[in-house]
Amino acid sequence: MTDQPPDNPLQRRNFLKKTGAVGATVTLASFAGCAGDGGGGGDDTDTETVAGGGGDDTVQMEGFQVPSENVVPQSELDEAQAIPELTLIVNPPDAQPDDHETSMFVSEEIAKLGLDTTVETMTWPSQSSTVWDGTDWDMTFWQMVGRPSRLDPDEFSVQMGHSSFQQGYNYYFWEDEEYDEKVMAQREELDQAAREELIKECQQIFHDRGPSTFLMYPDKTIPWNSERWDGVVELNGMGAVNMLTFSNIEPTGDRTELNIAYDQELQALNPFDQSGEIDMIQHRMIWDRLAWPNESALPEPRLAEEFNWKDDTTLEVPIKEGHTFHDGEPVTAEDVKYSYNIHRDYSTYFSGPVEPVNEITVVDDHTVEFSFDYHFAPFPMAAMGRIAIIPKHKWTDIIENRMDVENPMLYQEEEPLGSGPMEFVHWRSSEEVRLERFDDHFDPIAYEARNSRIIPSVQTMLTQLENGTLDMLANYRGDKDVLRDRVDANDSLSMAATTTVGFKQISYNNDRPPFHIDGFRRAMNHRFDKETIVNDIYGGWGSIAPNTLVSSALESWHNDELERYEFSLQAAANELIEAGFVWDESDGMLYMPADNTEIDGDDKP
Amino acid sequence: MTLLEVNDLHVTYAGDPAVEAVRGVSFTLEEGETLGIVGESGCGKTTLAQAVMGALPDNGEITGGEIIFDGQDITHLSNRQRREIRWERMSMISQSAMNSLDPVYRVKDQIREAIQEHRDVSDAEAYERSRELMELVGLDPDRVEDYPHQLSGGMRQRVIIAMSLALDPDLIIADEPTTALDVIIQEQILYRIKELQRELGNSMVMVTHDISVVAETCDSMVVMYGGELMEAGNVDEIFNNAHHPYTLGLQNAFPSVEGEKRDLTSIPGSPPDLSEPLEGCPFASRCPFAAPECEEKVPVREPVDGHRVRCHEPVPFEQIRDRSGEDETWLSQNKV
Amino acid sequence: MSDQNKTALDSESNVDALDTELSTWRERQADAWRRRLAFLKREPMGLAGILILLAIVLVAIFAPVIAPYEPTETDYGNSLAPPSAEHPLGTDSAGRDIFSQLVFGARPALQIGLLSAISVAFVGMNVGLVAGYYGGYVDDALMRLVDFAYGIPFTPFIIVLVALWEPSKWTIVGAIALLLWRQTARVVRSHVLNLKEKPFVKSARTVGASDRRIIYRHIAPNVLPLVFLYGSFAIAWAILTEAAISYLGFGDPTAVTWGQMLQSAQQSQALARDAWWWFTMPGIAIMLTVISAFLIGRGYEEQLNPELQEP
Amino acid sequence: MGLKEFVTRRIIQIVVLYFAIATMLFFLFRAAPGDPLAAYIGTGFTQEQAAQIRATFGLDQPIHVQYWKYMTSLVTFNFGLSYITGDPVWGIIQDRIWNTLVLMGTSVILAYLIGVPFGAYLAWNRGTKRERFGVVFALISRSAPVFWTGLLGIWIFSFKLGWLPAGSMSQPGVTYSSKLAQFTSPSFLRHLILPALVQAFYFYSLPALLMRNSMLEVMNEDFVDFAELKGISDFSVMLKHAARNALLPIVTAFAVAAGFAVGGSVVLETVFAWPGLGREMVRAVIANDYPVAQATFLILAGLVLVANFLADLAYGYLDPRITYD
Amino acid sequence: MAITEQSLNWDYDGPIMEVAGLEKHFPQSTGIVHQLIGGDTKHVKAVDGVDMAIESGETMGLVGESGCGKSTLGEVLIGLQEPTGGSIKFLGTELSSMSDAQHKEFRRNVQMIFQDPYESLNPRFSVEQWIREPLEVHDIDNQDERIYEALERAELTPPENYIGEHPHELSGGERQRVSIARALVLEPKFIVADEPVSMLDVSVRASILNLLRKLVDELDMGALYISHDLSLIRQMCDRTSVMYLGKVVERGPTERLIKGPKHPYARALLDAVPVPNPEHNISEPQLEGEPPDPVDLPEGCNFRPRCPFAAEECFEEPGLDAYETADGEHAAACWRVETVDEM
Repeated sequence: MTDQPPDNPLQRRNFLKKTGAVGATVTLASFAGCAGDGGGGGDDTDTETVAGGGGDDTVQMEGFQVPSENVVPQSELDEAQAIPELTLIVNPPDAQPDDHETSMFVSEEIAKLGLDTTVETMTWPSQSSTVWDGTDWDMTFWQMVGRPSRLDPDEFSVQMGHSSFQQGYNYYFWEDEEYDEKVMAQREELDQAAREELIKECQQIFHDRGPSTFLMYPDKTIPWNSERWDGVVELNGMGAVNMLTFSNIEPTGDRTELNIAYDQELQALNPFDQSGEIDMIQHRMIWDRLAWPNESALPEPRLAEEFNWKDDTTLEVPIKEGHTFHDGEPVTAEDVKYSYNIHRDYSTYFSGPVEPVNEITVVDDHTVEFSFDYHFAPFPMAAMGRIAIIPKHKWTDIIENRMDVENPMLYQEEEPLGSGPMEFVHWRSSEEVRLERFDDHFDPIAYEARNSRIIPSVQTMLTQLENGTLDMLANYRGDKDVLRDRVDANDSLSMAATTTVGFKQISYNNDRPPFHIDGFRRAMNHRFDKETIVNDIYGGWGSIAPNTLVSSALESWHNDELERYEFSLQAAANELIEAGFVWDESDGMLYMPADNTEIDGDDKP
Repeated sequence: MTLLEVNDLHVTYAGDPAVEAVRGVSFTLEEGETLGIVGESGCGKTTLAQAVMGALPDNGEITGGEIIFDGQDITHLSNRQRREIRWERMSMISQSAMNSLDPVYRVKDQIREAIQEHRDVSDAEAYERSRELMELVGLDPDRVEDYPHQLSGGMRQRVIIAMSLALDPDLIIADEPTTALDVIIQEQILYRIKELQRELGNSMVMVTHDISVVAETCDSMVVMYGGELMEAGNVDEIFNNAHHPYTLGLQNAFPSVEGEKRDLTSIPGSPPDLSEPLEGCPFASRCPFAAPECEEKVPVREPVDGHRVRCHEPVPFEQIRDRSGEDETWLSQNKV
Repeated sequence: MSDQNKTALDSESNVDALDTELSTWRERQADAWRRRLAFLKREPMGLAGILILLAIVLVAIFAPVIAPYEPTETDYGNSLAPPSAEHPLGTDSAGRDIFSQLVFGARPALQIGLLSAISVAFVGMNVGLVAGYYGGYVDDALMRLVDFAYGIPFTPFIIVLVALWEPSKWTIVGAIALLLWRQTARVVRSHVLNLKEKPFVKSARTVGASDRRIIYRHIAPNVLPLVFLYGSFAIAWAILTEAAISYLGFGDPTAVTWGQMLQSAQQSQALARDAWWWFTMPGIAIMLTVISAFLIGRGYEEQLNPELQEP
Repeated sequence: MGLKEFVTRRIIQIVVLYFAIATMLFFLFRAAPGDPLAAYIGTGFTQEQAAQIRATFGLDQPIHVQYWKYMTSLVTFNFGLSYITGDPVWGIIQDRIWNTLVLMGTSVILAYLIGVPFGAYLAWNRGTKRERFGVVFALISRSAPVFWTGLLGIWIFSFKLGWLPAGSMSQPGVTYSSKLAQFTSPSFLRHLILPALVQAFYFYSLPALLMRNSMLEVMNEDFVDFAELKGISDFSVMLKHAARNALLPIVTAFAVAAGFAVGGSVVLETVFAWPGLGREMVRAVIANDYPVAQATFLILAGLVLVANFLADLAYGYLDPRITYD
Repeated sequence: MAITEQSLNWDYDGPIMEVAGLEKHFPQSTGIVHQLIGGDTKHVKAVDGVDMAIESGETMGLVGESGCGKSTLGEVLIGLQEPTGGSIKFLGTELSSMSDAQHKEFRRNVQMIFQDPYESLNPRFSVEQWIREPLEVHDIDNQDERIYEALERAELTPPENYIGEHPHELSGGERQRVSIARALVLEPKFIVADEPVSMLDVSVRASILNLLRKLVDELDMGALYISHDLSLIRQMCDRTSVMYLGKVVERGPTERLIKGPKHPYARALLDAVPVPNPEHNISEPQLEGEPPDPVDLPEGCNFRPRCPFAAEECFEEPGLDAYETADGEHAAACWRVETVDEM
């Protein structure tokens, strides 16, 4: 059953104004004879049972029914019960038109419950400062992108779910003791199946309590010139732009330089800083890691020969012998130790993953040993797959003599030096970064150079791909339908569309009434018409997400038994009724339960 | 020998409405002679001068009559033919001499430009000539290095005079050359012009509103009003034996520091609208002696040889001369 | 009027006299207007400008009547439809009617344009008047302020203001008002310097008129045409600026403005989709409005023909 | 007053102005709502780590200390570090300033080369149909937003015809020994054509319309009539007297044009993905990268002031009436 | 007009306008750097120590070349410019020490008529508005009557025909009459006329001069008439002062001065005036060149460098008392009057 008008829900809909309650006020339908009219229920709706109420004693609201005891006159309502206007924060439509569209749509659907809602657009920086650093917000649109490290569900599950990460990735102030226990338990679980089970249980808890509503796992669409290049690897959860692609790819003809487009400026070529999505591949081409993910997104030795867990808390890692940095100096265990220690000495993005490390010992020239405080299963992926191996001989000098900043993360080498399959040639800011093949690499690549072009305009990017200037678009952010049409029309082009581990969600400020009430959040979850959102607004470029942090791209980790919240006004109303919410008799506005207007820490059902 | 002969010249400015500024003026200028053209603003005297010089504004056109210069009809010359005569044979000191120098070039360059445009002389020669000319007009030759803004108004006027003499033209047209200057500078300039003319023997047309200037500098004169010639002749003759009420009115309106102080007369009313055709005497509407016949075409009479008057003489001219000296004569006319 | 044309009014027929006086007064008023508008006859470009602007104003006023759809009304089933009977100028990627958006876009465009023009004219005129009239330290101080405003790069300044504060058309108007008065002030000042030496101003001082009276009764009306001229240029600048700011992504994302339309066309790759109607139309609307302001300004300038520079 | 004193005075004035603008900018940014470092710190740092980063950027110091550091940076060019990349801001600017100057310089020069003769041509044909069309044409190019004509240009010349590159500054993968080598390479020039033309298409109308007005005014001056009187040919009169004098206000306008060109770089460079100051500033503002945004703004403002100064000097050179007081 | 307690001394029987040692020096603008390094500011001495007294009913002529300071003196007298030295007494009261009320009364009683009839009327005011303005400013009643009266006095009759006109609808002579009407509507006691007819056609000059002359007599005003042309001065003025480089160099009854100028400068000035008499051919000018820059004035007599009669004694600056007739009416600031007379 549906509670919408028969036509497409997105049709004949007005944008909500930026401020002021527009279109959100729900009027009561023929309210005069509340008791008498209520019996019949909605005329064209399949009558759904109203929780806690019989058919006789219900009031027909616009689109749903409510037991009459949940409809109270104004006089009985306490001011504290009033629900203020709820604001949904989203980036401006020019940045993410579909996200904005979705927010408008959802906001309107939520309003139908008797709420004042509004959508506020904020640029990403102000959104991040409002949401990340503040508590003064209601709902926010949010997205996370897929990165190699996120191929292990640990990062999202812990950082976005564990209560200790509030103010961090858990910016929506969610806490659940059971979840906390389980999510930490999976970290120490060695048995893969058991770990999968724990992760799935975590997902179930998250799903049921609904601190956030997941919309979709978006597809990553990567087009490339398949006439010229062979060997693009589509990596589940990551898409075609990944390390495997760039180490496998081979030119089919004379042109042996790969021109690849990015839409924004590289942030840095600094081995300790890879905050930008764009930097990632450059990075891995210049600096080797001990490990990297294989096609199943599991960590696989790279510079390391193998991972040798000597016991729960000791990992011995031998590295490849005879490998050198681009300047010809050998890569030694000392370099590895030095590289990891920097992240222990300074705060960097990877200080977290190396925190459990107790000590790093150089066993011999080509072996290091990590000892941990506790067993830390994600280490190979979260740390070894990410931390760049740097030449100690160069960086000791930099840190001791040349660095004029306090954190090496902020120091930009003139000529970045690593041991990866490619050497740095030039970086003309906002123009291009050029890397050339490092012939002495242990896993040599089949092409001579790679030019990363910075091209902010998607149209330009696309044209240059079509006319052969470019070989691949690393982060095409434009319209995917357009891309598909263009690729279809051009024989030399191919494209991959891969569901990623990233996601789009709308999060609630769990610390703020009325979102502190589970029933309210669950009711929110019933207001998402994900089919329409994913298929119509996002054009089907993504997978509908059940309420979980673990993408369906990660087949073994994803809990596919989660039941989706039904998109139904009545179902939402039922959650509210059950949680004790009431409606104002006169204007149909929703009020909080009289006894639950304050946050008291524990309000589990 | 006659240098310049203007016959029944008509000049019209196109526009809405069109204005016929000069309406059939004739005069001749003998070589070496100075002719004064006097009249009040809007009488067509400047247009007349510009027509002779071939320097009418773009919308001005000679619509009748002829101008014969040194035996050659120059009424309708092409631009190119004009340029050959201009400056070479006929030069002009314009009303706005103060602003006639290009502010961005030095004086020497502007004089040189005038010379080299017409004569094939070297820069050095032209420079020498410019210094000579400066001396001729009583300026320090070194000031050729100056920019116009570094010179005073009187000096600029002298530079213009120097330029007008650069090619030793036969005719110099001076259009109100001293209007914007005070009496002392005016005297200096006029004196210099006269002296040079006397030395070099050029002819000159002096256009001015000031009959005292004409009296002091000219041999013959033409009095204009409403685009038409009112009276013309030898300066002495006109001053002593004027026939036309307008000429007399003008003379009586002019103050003098000479002789006994006398009351001045004024001529009430305003000049005719030159955009409208006019049959009779243009001065009739302001003339205290006007009679009905003045509305009709007025022929030019020649009471004395060489003295031309365009007036019906509705009352005997002796009477006109006597009565025009009294202010009441003029004032009474207005109180019809 | 010449003296002989003036005859005494017949004192016996006072009523007639009054009538005549009234009718001559009316004629005179009509004459005055005819004179003021006469430049249009001589300046067909100015007339064209006025007609275009008038059309745009009418469109803005009657937008709800003219527009066949709500400008924000989406119809995903009918996105990127080329011009047709149903959608005269096609639709955008969300199926919104381009024509309706254009029609409603005229409102903010005119609001921004006119408000900017008024504020630029108001500030510029007063600064110019005060600086020019009082001279001395007042002048020095105000002119340094003008230099200051001239030293600030226009578009970047507006971007900074709009980005740091709320992206709305009011911020844009405010930002324009903060900077663009500089030119009006400079031009007005130089004219005031000239005017205040005119005998009629001295005459006003001689009769004991106050500074205020002299500035606003004697000088201001004589610089008003200039202010009007620069005001019309400010309309043009404001609309162009709003468009540029929106294009760069600093506009009010919820507003239906021409700049915002171009921005979303750009974001949605209208060109790559060959949706030329989406991309060209708002640009043409901007051009028409801007050019109407320029045409009026120029037509007027041709009449005034002072030594002017425009930005 | 001599030239020397005039120059000294103008330089003092410009420096004072520059510091005033810098001060305004400082307080503008400080008064802005929001935490500038949010974007940088956001991702999962502890409070201590965040504090450390704040200290790195000097944001832990009292406002007057920050102000002092900021003002000294105007002299030392030590504008601090980018909030986003952590790179020294001056390095970022150094890279881009030449790119901006070359693009803007080319387009402004082009605009003047086209606009001045065009304006003179219009003045000469005063009152004709040609003149009217010319003026309308100039007004049209003045009315079209630059980014719009730019995108249309890209659409036509790059997407449809494929003649010119659609953006950026050079072809992929070439290493240049110096900026000069890059700027003189054929590939660079090919990339320069479209943006420079688009900008010039907008800018030429300013000198053109001004020149027309100015010529018409000068043509009414007595000295032009007088030059004609002297028997000088029409063409010489136009060129030597009318055009030469008409150029004077155009020179002043050059400063205004340069100012607008510098400001307009934010739009043009964004359209054409030109790695210049303007685009960098837009990026920095969007990303709340305050140090970069402030520094680029200041450099742009500095360029505007320098352009004004040069125009003053040029005016004095061209007009002998200016005595530098 | 009502007389208040604070009002000016209307019973004063001395000259209506009296100045002594009047100075108006304009600082020449110098660069900021110049000032910083302590250079001294130079002054243009437009008016440099002028003594003059004008009686009610009398017209004083002020004659001199352009740039001699005569216009500045006129503007200083009616308070358009502040003097930098000396005293101005109106009805015996020092201008600088007047109370506000007195100052307002002073404003009402001194008026000026300007040279350029095309710029001395506000183009946007009708004749009526223009003449009404002074009445509004001084809050005077019976405005309509007074406007009519003023127009009639200025011989703009009948006034009805003129009150609605705007300046561009009037001829030059009519405009000048409007200016006169505006000046007269306040019934002033002192009036400055700065070359009021020099831009008018010859045929209307006389009527304006005659009108002014008549009004000065009728209204018993004091007047200062400024011109560079002695022939006009002669028609208008009872007494005349000749001004050169900021100083009065000769003063006397107009006819006497014209018949027998004493100062060489006055002689030159008179000689330069063209005469409408064909017998009188232009003669060699007595003065060459132009007055020097009034910043660096010559030592001694200002006129010395241009003076054809300059001698040793002229290095000492002569005062107006250097030559004075017995009756004291005619005086000249020249040491050599007698010598030159004899030559």
